[in-house]
Amino acid sequence: MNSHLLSIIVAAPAIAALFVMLTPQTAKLAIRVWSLIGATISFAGSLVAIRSYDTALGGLQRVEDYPLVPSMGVHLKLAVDGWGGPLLVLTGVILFAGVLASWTVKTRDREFFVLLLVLTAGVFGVFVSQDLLVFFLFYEIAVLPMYVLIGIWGSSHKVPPKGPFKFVWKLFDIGGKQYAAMKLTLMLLVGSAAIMAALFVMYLKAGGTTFDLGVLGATKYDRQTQIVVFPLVWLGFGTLAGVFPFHTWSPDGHASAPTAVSMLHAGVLMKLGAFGVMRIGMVILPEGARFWVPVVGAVAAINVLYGAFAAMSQTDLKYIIAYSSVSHMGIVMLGAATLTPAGWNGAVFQMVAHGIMTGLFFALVGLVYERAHTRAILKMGGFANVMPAVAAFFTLGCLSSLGLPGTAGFVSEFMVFLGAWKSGHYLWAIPGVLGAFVTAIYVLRATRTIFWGEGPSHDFHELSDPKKTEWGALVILGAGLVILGFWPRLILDYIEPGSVEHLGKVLAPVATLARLP
Amino acid sequence: MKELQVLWLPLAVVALAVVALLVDLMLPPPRAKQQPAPIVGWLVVFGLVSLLVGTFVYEPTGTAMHGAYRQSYFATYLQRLFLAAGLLGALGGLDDVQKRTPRRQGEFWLMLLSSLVGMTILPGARDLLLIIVAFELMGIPLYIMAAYSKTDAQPTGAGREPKGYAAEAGFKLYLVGATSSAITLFGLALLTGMQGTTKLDLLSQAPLTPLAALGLVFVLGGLGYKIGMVPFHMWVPDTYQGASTPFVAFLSVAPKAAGMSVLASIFLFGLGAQKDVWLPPLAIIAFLSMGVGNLLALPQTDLRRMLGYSGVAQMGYVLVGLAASDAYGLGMVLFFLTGYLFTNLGAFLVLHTTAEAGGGYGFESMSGLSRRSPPLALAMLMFLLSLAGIPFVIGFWAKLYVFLAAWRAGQVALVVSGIVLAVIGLFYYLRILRAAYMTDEGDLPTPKPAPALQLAIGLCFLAVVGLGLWPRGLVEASTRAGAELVAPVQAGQGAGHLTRR
Amino acid sequence: MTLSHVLMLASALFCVGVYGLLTRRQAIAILLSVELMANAANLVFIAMSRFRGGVTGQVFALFSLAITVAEVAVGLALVILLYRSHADTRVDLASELKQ
Amino acid sequence: MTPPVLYALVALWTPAIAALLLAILYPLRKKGQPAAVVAILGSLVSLGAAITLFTDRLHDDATHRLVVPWIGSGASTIAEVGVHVDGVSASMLVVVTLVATCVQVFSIGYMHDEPPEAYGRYFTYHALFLFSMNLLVVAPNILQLFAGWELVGVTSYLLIGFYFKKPSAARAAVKAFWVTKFADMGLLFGLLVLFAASGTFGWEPTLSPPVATAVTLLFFLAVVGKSAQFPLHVWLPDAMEGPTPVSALLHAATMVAAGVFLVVRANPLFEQAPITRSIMLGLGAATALFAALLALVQTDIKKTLAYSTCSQLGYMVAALGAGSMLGGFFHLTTHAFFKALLFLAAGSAIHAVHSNEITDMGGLAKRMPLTATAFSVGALALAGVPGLSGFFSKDLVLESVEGKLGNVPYAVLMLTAFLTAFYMGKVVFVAFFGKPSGEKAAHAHESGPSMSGPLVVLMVPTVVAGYFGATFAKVQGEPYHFAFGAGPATASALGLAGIGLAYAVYGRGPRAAVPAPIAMIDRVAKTRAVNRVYEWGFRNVTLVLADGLAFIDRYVVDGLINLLGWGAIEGGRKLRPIQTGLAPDYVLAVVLGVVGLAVWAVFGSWR
Amino acid sequence: MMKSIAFGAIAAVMLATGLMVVSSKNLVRAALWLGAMLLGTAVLYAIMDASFLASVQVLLYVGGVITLMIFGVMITRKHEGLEVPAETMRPSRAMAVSALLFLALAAAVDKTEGLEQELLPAPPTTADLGRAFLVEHVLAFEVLSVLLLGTIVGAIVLARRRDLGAAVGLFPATPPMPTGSVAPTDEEPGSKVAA
Repeated sequence: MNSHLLSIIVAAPAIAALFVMLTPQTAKLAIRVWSLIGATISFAGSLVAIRSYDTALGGLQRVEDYPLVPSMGVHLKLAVDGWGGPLLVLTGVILFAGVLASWTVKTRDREFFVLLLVLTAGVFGVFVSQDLLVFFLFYEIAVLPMYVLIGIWGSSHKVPPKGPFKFVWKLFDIGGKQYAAMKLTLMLLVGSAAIMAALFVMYLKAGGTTFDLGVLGATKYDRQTQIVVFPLVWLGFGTLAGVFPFHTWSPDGHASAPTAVSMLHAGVLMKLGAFGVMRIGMVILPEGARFWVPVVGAVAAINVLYGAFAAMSQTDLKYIIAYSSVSHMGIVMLGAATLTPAGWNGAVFQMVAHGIMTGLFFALVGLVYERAHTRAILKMGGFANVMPAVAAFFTLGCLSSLGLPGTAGFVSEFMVFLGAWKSGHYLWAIPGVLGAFVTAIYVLRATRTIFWGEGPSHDFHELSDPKKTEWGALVILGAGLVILGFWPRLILDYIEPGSVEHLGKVLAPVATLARLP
Repeated sequence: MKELQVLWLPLAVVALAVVALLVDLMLPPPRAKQQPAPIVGWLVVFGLVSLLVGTFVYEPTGTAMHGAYRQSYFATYLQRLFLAAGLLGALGGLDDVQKRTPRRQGEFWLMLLSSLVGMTILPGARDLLLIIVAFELMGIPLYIMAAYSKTDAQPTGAGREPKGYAAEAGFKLYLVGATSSAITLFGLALLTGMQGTTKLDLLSQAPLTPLAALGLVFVLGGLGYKIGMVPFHMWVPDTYQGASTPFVAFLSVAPKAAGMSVLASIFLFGLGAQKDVWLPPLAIIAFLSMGVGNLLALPQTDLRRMLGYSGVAQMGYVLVGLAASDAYGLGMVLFFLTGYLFTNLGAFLVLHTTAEAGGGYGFESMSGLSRRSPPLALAMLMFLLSLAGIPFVIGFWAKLYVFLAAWRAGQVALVVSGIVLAVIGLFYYLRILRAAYMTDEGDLPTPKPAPALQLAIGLCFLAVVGLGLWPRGLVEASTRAGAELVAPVQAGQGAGHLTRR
Repeated sequence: MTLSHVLMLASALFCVGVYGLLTRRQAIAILLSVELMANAANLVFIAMSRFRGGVTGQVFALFSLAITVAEVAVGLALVILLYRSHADTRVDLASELKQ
Repeated sequence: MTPPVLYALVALWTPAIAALLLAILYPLRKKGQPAAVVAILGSLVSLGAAITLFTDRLHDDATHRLVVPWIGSGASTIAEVGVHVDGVSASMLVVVTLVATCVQVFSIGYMHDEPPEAYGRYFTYHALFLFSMNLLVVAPNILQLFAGWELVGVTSYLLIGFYFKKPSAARAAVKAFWVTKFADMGLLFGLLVLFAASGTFGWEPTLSPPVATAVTLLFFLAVVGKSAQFPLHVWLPDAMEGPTPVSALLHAATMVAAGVFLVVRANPLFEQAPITRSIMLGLGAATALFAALLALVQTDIKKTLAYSTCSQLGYMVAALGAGSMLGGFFHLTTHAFFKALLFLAAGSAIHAVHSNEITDMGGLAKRMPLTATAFSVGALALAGVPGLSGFFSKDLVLESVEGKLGNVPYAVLMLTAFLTAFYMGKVVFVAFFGKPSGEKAAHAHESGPSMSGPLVVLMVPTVVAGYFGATFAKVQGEPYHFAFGAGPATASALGLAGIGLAYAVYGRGPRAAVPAPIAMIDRVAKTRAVNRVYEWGFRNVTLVLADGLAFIDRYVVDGLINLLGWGAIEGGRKLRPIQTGLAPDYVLAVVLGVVGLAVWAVFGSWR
Repeated sequence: MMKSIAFGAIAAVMLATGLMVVSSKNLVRAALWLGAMLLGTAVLYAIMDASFLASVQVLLYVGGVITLMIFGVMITRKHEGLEVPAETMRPSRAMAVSALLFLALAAAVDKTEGLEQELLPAPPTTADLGRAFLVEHVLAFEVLSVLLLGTIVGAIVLARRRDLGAAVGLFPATPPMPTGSVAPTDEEPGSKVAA
């Protein structure tokens, strides 16, 4: 009964990467076409997966089970559940848009596309794998291509040495692309080290026979273990999700990464972290989750406000968006911390919404950077006169990020705040809403500095609206934002059963789910 | 006759050694000018290949020599490992030996093969006397091979006449080795004396007196230097830097595996009952190895020294697996050793190739490797990933399983510290990667390895990636081998509770 | 003359060997000290065999003798090599490979 | 799907379709004129539907409602969207669509010298605005109302910032959005509390007194922001940077009235919170007076009208605070008409004179008779001269406010009525009568049909609307009778007195000496005290906090992480020298290791 | 009783000579002191009725190893005669370490019971020794032979000069290496060994 759709989705980018590797360096178009084919197959596959997901039935569908190391109980088990569908589509969209956005990569583009596709294969794998070790495996695959992608194709950025740890500047050139790549990889690997420890405990305490998420979810771990292990999972995956103290890799990482990579990373990879915390942390360790949730919520609230304020004082366009990703990921974690169906639906919806939003932002930043060759917004001004389309899409992105109803941003933020309020943690909703307001301030301030005002100063001479291939990314993502904003049930109907089913496990002993919210 | 069948492999290796020596003597002396073809080398390689195939074809089991030697799947598994290491080491070193002593190569192959004989006997040896003799048989040729590149001089600055580093490297290895063998002998004397027997299976009958415990601990210390455990590791970086790199590739892999098999047979098989004597020191040594290995690798600028320290750290992880001291743990140790074998051997051979291309042994030799020769860079990438434990190469499974086994056996603190220290390791592996892929200053020539070397690197690459993608076969083989040596603990009982055993 | 006395003697010899090992600057002097330690080990073997019965002790002693001799031979070869490249067999001269 | 619901849907979705077409079809938008046609067509159809809906309401007072789950489905529906047709929404819909259509027609003439792309963009924003306003008006629950509310805020930001080349326009747009967004937080919190307490977003549930007060107070915070009440009124005068038709539509008739509409819509909730009502009464009266005073000293015609809108909104809020839903709503309707008329007339005057300053105008009556009459009629209605619509609605407000809170608001509103009449008289006399003060004013000529048409159309309701009080009340289902008692008499007397005084002071052209009290108020207004408070707050609190947090993130939190890396490498570097290279040291290490093991074996804990 | 007195004397002699080996200034004299000590051990073996071992000790150690050592000293000296300076390094630290080791060993010895029994009546004869050699430990015996073969060949490979073969006429001499130039088979020309 193995339907091979999911393995096709996961394998498509990898196989495309293989083909790209075989095409000669000179055949530039062939490389791009192959990558595009890979992206389209997985994107189409994810659409089929979500369309054919029967929400009434719910639970895991399209299950595929191949024994990887049976003696240890490791099975390559793929299945799509309520949450998997929308996130697959998100990854498909972002990959598709990413490949389009990186059409103009000049140096060593073959390796670029190979790494990009491998990275995405890992992400696809995470969203559908139902085996803890395979989940961890795919999670780790996404780490290394990031290192090389940022290291080679990234861009450096000067950071003046200041502050209490000035001596560190002698050792690392803070802000450089290789420093950013190294920091990003090391911090994520420290996170995965924590996850590895948690993985051991979960595996062994469940009898040491299988890594199957279903079985692990069902086992009743004793309270003490859960309380000790949950923070490991939370901070392990949280590092990737930009949880407060361990988020510092994301501004440097995103600012130094090339366009497509930061689209993929901020758009999808950070969701991996949050997905991990919810799917592994909260579902398998419910008591631990319930014990730690106040802390998780509080840190998430800090994340929201901290990210927003930090973004306000940045003068580099990519840093603004990177910090805004940190702030929006805070909302995802806030939703997860509420342990209410509304909160969880909001969190997963925010993953998708923010994914599209950041994808759009970074695509635009890529366009602006390609034409203006600078990211310092203070030098820019009056770009709308020359690039009205970019200005329009940027404004659309800003409106969605500040949570304007009618865009995807509002729906998720609203549900998360609702969840926070329902779950009795009133204190979290206040920083959340304040965060949205502060986002409005820095986002519109940036729009005004970049796009409004008199004509662009004379030293920008090649500013122009996007050309043929660049339109694709903008239109898809922009339309996505508006469509999801007006009719969120398009993916909410899929997320809903997923959340109810997972939440059932978390709250089973505490409260029966009479009426949904 | 039955006994000889059991011992067919060591005898075959000795035969191969003697044949190699004789063929080398019979060869007409080559004319001065043209470069003589490494006939002897290829003979040895094909000999080893046929023996490796032989182990798969013919798998005798049983005891021989009055219980002194026991051929079991554990022994066969490790023998295959040693033959593979010997084969790859030979392939890697073929061209190097040829260049170094064009006219007389027989001796080098004799040394290699005699060391292999020692190794093939070790895993099956059940008698302490046989173990120490085989251990020495493995050790002494290594001293000689370490000092073998005595003639090539590294220019060490103005004026001073060329100084062979190999001599210094060999001597340091020898000195530590000689001291350790004296200590081991003293320890064995006390141990066998007090326990009254040299047979491993009878060793733990008599209760352990302090003197016997002292002897036991001396043996642990004495055997430690071969694995590069921390207090005994000081020779590793200098020898790796001084000796010729293909030999170091072999040195960094095979003897360590043999040392581990000796530790396993003595401590897990022989003195399993007296666990609380040797387990705490072993755990502390493991922790120190991981710590010092990773920390000291950070500031290194010579890649050979860096990989040396990384080897010390990797052996720390193996010791963590050994500290699990149960069948499952031993299985995972064997799995790790197999993975480590192909990874480290391959890494050193790539290092040798880039050095031969004139880049020296620092980071500059790696710079722009991905441009100069993509396949080599890809191979190095896979080896580094395997060392760092990043997915889809065998290293990822290896480290994960070893830690899992140790955690299952209750060594929680050790595993946690292992995980943390391993993260430091990532830094210098990624730094090599950065040199290969990201920086591209020097206009170094494209490295063109000799065919044999290319084949060796290729085989290592295939093994690391192949086993990484499909570790199932190797996991089952290594767990079966582990179970044969140490009485398998019921799976449930072992993992069920996390109390300290 | 009991086993403990012999063991004490052997331990003393062993420690003298260790002392020699750590202090001597000449390579060959170090070899001598190693020789001393090996001899102490042999003494223990013989004593154990004599006082606690069994012939394995003596067999072990013979084997250990052989092994130590082999080591010394290789040691001397290396010392000669060291001499040839460093013009003196002083151990602390040969320290280019460090840090 | 009863017919009223169908009409409502048509009224809602035609402007949306128009906006969508204009947004997507770039070539259509680029050409300019066709874009205007599409937009106006959209609003005309929507106006038609609104009117049929209103006439239908006259004899059918059942509420029609079509609702579809928006978040969650089936039992687990959290939020619904759809259409809710009842007296309030039907009448508001007519007002909105009528004024919007007039303004859009007026804009054809007013904006025709803009480049085609800008022209297209303008009308796209207009279509989007109408859709958002209708979304707000026909909202079945407060969540959809909030959605419309925010969308309207965004379109106002886009329209104010239409001339984005001008830095002042850009700043005004952003300021408007920030102030309203800040206030909207109140509405969002109110929604959360409402949902938590009652489980729905509708306005029907009865809540416990404290919760009701909390919800209504939070809603009122949003009203203060959107309808520019006292503390948060700062953005309305700056919003005049936008084109005048925009000011007419958004910042006079519809958008700013959304706040009042919210209170009317959510009346069942506000009834449960007397405390909020008294606050509204007080704040409404205060704003009315405060804005009227500021209007006195303005020389820019649009700024005067902006402050007068502020003041009239104060009236409406006061009426609602006094408990009379009809008073507030009726005044809103009539105000929408005559204030839109005033703005459009001012617009055509500005268009002719190319300057907002009334001092540059003067004596326009002769050259622009229609604009002058339109403006005068509007001014008279605003002043509450009996017979015109203003009189009736303002009287209703005064009547409802009478006797509340010790008659203080009543007196304040009376005074404001006088002031209103005075400053409107000033504008009329200075701008339209007397001698033309500049050569541009000298040969200004009447604007074309597209601009004067809407003026005429709007003049009709300004005059007539008053008499339809009864029908209006019936649609709302509230009792209404009009008696020309003492209250209305004094109010109209004050109005006429105001106009007389204005004639006395400004009758014969702008007098050199400005009367003492106005000069004093002028000095106070110049200090821009309230604005400066906000600017200080923004610059010293938010920006300082932002820079501080950014510094902490880059140099402290990030610094700590770098410290770890640095520590590891330093550790490695410190350990490095122990590898001395001397062979004896290596042997020493071996021996030390063995000694350690020996000590452990002999004295260790295993024994 | 007789044996204990003899043991005492021999022990004293051995300790004294051992210390002399370790501390004598002259290298050759140190080697000779080692010879004396080994002789003492041989006598001790004889006392303990391990006659074969005693003879082997004398033959192998004293005869072979000591002469080998002296050869080594001679070869690696520039013929300044027998006076060979052999200073000691950091004696105090080494003293402490070896004392600590001895302490541990001594403590272990006196902590273990069952060490006091007297000499066993029937010491193993050489015949038993031979039989054990070729029956029980025959595999170790064979392995030892391989070890010795390896050592011989290896030691020669290391110690020989390049043209030893030519001098003996085995094969024609390779052209002499130009002085000062780097050895012909130059593997790592460019490699600078960074400290």
